[in-house]
Amino acid sequence: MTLIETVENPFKPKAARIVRHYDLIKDHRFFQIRHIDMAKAMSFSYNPGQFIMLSIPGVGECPFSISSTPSRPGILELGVRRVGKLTESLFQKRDNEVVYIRGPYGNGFKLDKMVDKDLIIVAGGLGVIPLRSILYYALDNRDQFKRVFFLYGARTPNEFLFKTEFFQLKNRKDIECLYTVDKSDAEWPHATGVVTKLFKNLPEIDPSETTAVVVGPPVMYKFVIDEFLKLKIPKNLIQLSLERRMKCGIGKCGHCAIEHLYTCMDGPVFTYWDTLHFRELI
Amino acid sequence: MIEVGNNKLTVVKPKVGIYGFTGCAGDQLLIIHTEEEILNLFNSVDIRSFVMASSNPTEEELDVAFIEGSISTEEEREHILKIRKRAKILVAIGNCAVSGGLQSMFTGDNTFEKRMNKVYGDVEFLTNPLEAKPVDAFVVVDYYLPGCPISAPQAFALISRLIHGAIPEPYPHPVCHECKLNENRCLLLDKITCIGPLTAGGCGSACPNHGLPCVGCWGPNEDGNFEHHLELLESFGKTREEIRRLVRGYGGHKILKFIDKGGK
Amino acid sequence: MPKKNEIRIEPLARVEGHGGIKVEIENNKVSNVEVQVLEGPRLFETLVVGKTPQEDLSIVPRICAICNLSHKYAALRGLEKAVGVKVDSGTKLYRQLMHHGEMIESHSLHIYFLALPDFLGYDNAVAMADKYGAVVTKALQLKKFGNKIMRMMGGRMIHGENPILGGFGKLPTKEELIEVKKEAIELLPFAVETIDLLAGLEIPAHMERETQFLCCKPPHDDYDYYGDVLITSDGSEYSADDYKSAIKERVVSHSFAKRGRYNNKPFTVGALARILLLGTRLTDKAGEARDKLINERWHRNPIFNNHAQAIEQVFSLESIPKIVDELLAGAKSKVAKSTQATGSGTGAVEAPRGTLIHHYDVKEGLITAADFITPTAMFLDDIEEFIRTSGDTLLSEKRMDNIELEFEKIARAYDPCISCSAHLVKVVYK
Amino acid sequence: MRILKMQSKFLDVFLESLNKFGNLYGPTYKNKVLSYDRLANISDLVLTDEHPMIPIKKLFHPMKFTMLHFNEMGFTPDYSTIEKRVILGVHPCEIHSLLILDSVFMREPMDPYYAQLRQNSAIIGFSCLPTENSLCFSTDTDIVEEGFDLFFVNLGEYFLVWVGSSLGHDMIYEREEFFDKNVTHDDIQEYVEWRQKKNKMFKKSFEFDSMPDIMELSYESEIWEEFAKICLSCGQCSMVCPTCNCYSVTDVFDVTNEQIGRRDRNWDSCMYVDYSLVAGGHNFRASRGNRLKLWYGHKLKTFGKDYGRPGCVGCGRCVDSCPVDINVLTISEALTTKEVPEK
Ligand SMILES: Cc1cc2nc3c(=O)[nH]c(=O)nc-3n(C[C@H](O)[C@H](O)[C@H](O)COP(=O)(O)OP(=O)(O)OC[C@H]3O[C@@H](n4cnc5c(N)ncnc54)[C@H](O)[C@@H]3O)c2cc1C
Ligand code: SF4
Ligand code: SF4
Ligand code: SF4
Repeated sequence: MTLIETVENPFKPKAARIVRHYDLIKDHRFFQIRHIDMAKAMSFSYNPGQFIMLSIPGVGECPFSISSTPSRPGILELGVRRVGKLTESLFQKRDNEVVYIRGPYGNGFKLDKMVDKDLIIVAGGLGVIPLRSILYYALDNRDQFKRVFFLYGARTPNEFLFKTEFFQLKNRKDIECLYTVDKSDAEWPHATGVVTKLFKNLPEIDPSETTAVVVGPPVMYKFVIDEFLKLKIPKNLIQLSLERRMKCGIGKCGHCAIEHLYTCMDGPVFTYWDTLHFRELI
Repeated sequence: MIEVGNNKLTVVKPKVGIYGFTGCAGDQLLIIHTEEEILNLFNSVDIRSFVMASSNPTEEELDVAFIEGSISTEEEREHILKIRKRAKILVAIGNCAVSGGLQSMFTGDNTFEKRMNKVYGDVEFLTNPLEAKPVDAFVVVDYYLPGCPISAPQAFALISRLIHGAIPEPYPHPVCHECKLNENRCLLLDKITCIGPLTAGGCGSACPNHGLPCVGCWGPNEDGNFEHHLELLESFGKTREEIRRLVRGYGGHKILKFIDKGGK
Repeated sequence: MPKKNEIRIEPLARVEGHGGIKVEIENNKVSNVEVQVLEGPRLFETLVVGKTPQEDLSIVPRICAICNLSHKYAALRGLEKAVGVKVDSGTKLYRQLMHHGEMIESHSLHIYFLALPDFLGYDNAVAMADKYGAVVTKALQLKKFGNKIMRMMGGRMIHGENPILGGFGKLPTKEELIEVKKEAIELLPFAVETIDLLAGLEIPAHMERETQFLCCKPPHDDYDYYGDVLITSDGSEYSADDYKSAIKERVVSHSFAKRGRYNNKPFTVGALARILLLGTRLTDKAGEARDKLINERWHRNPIFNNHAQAIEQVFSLESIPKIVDELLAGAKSKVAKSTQATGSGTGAVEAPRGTLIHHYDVKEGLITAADFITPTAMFLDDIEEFIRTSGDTLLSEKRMDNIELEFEKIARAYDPCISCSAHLVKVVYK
Repeated sequence: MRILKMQSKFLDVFLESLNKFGNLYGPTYKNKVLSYDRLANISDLVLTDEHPMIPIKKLFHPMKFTMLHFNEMGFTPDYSTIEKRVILGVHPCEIHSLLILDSVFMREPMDPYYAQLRQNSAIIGFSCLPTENSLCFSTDTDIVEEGFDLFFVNLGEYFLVWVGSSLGHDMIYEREEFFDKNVTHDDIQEYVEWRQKKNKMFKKSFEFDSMPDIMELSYESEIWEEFAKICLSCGQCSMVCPTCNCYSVTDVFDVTNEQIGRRDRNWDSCMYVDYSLVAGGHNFRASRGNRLKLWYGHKLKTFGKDYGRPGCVGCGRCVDSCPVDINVLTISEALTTKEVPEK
């Protein structure tokens, strides 16, 4: 066959090295990875809220949110929960071993709608992984945002991700961090209760000058969005990120379809207004 | 298990045992028969025990034990418990190991003693016969490779994953999937009692490829619509009893729960 | 002399199924031999009761994977008699073709992969590949060819459902048939070379003793693998329907395999029996192969079963082109319908390991009784006798070093199929 | 667009001559089922009004193929499925289905396998007359204006031949002597009559245009449950529907100790239980009812928003194939009348 490979094959993943990894909590691991091709590493640009497809040859390929911020280029950070085939193999990898990635994919948070406004970030459980990206993005570009609030709830202190990092953030003056766990223990220094309870600690909000993002387990969305609505934040300024099964990441394989939309291309970030039209939303 | 050296990534050969219990030995034979892969297999794993193909087994710690056949005697029960203790991963291969096989089709009918007597009369055996049961009736099974016999592509996809320390991929689709990919006309349209939709896929739709209805040898497709499929076949003029008989053939007692509950 | 009371060989390697051998020795003589079948009982004869003939046909091949098509063939012959199906000449030819495929597959597996490692001193055939690479490669090719025919006619490599009552679900294409013929012709020289390879082997004599033989007599004057008459080495003939007059069965406690006897004595079936009883009918290369290998020790020495199988490989490879030619000349094969719902029938064929009998009673479309006698069930008693003789000889000659291996070789020569034997007839013996 | 005329007697010779533009493919009988396949001889081509059971998508979005190979150095694409082809005997609805698949696979980032297969294949369309379950009149896909290189309309004695691309033009140019540039008024008249006759031959029809709204309004309808009860989840509907494009991806290691293997793509269906299953066991479409809603959403409603029209091209294959009569006809009828049609 004499066919010229003119097109770049978007399914072909590129090699990346695991630079560092450590356990966040049991079965949840943090990975720093970097493209082996340095040019690629430095030119890889993305938006908070986007994801990559990560391959382990022979095992498969899965989507993972980028947890680092584009404002700190070169290294990509992921937070991974061990749940199945690929994640199990990923947990067997050591520093310096190679994985393969392609992306970034998805739309990411709509930054243009967020600048010059107050930003409320609400994370539940694993949802903090993608939100960590927008969190640091906002902190690195602090002048682009007005007030920044970060609300994060986990089930127990032992399931609270990025504990050291986030506890240190509390000392910063340019961000208000509110943490809670559903069930606390003696050492837990912060609030106890579901994440919606933290809303009462927020100062006065001007809804026309505020945007909100929320990521968490499906059950959480309804309650958190109710709180945003109580604050009168416009529905199209509330952003959330959805998860669906994916095999390609680029709108071909069909698995992530929600009615006529593909989570991987039209999402994973949707505004609450978008989702109101879905009949299928859990 | 991965070793990096000379820039070549190779995995350490896993220690493997292949054991035959009560069955037709078809699954082991299928492995032996797969000429393209059998030499690769012998090269890439450390076969400690494969009595059907090789003498002088060493029975010690194993990374993977493949178990063929149902457990049908007291001695086999003891043997499987011992293998489980020394195997990190245990895989049930073939319908007999996965579902009990044809020999378990009467499970639940309490006819075993009678049938045993009918065939052998009153004889004391060296080891006590048991009514055939699948391997997971006695020990924890990590992975299943259904089929009567197993299919080579499925078997080697699973084995090669285990060699590389990866988790095998399940295939939870009915026979109809491959049947359509093989471009067969659906037999149900001609009112032929095919049980492909109730049967786990993986065989490559061996029967419908020959214009013959699926006999169900991969065991139940857990997502099957048992309730309606039975009704559909009844509308072709079969009695419910006939259909149950057909469906039970390879599912052993495992399938009963699907038929009776109308699915998972 | 080392005082050995008991020799145990368990598991018995390189046989199909789970078995073992126990030999007890008292006063330097073998006092008891047990070929143990440790595989559990599967009770096939009870499984098929209440089933339709077509259901039976997908159940019985599962008795044994190696001879799955022989079981199907025997069942077809029995059931078709019972429910009045008359198959046409094309179907008969296709069935013969299918059966040749199984013979080639089974014999080549046994000769090169299970038995030859013994003669050449290896644990398995893959270990043999270093030194005997060419033989192993060709042998794989031969086996693959057998598998290919089995897949083509059966529908898949093992337990194919394509052969059905009255005919086949799907017939091979003309191209496939031509391909098969071509390959048979190409492989024949290797099968002939194997004859020379075997001719050069030293065959031990320590187990030699006279025994009896039995096989099916073809309905024509040529060599073949089926027939409605059983013939024996004492010159008697029995109608297959009357198999019970010839073969008497008993149950022993050390085995879930029943034991067959003829004239109240053990007997041997299989390639060795066939060549001894029908070998003079062989012509061409197969005839030459027979003349080259056969000698008067064959009557007393089961190891020559390997040699007999090698002759049959040649015969099958020579027969396939002839069958293909007949089929291409236009032999018709349409699925024949049954003409009665009630009846009885016995089907006898020669499985690779020997005579295989399926008997059925069918009433109103459902099977009411079934009786299967497999080759392994027939020859297990004879294996025990040969091991006994061998043990006595070796003990008296003080050749105890490799005694287990010698016993194993005897068992392996028969290519016993333990799964086949682990279930049996409905007759009750007390 | 140019329209030419060709006498029927030249057809075989002309089609055979197209093999200089690529390997010839077209409908042919395989194991008694009509199937798109490589044609060894032009005499194997079967030009009929029936559609092959598996639609033309299989030639562009193969059922099963290796996308990438991998070893310790990384992944390399496998383009071995790609070849120059001329596909003969393609019916209008099939051409429409390709235009729909284009909007999935050719949108950025382009699927290089599909795109290259598309770029290397010529489409030689053929007119057909409605068969028992043809619905293309309802879906407005009974004629095509684009998406082919040549299109032959069979008027008995002769064919009218539409030239749809410059490649099509080159093909004609090769055997100019077969083609008559003078299409007369009578010929046009005959064509018009042929279309009128054809339009009257449709035995079945459904309200395609109003389906998006009906679907929207019927989301909560209990009708779906009625269908869910009988659906066998066999997935045949997805395999035979020319606009179903879902696939899954599987990695397979070679049987060695090295890091060598391949990444395969296989057709999948939203009717199967694992389609929307995510790690940890949550299944977004555990119920058959929800799976059916997604399927019929794509055929009768939601393609509308993104791709200009719903996915159904009226080929009637779901009507031919579903063993329990779930298809665009029965679904649309049930949603309109609120009753599941009797068999
Ligand atoms: C946009 C997006 C962002 C994500 N971000 C993260 C993250 O930051 N951290 C994290 O731990 N997990 C994340 N996930 C979930 C993660 O993709 C799954 O946990 C992962 O695919 C499980 O793969 P597995 O092979 O280990 O599990 P298995 O259960 O063995 O999965 C089998 C296959 O199903 C598919 N699959 C299963 N679950 C999911 C899922 N939830 N989403 C998509 N495909 C799935 C994959 O193709 C996978 O290979 C994200 C998912 C999406 C869609
Ligand atoms: S013939 Fe059987 S296996 Fe094939 S599609 Fe129909 S029901 Fe399914
Ligand atoms: S709708 Fe019909 S064809 Fe589709 S999965 Fe259900 S039963 Fe099968
Ligand atoms: S929905 Fe049915 S009629 Fe429409 S294109 Fe698909 S198979 Fe054809």
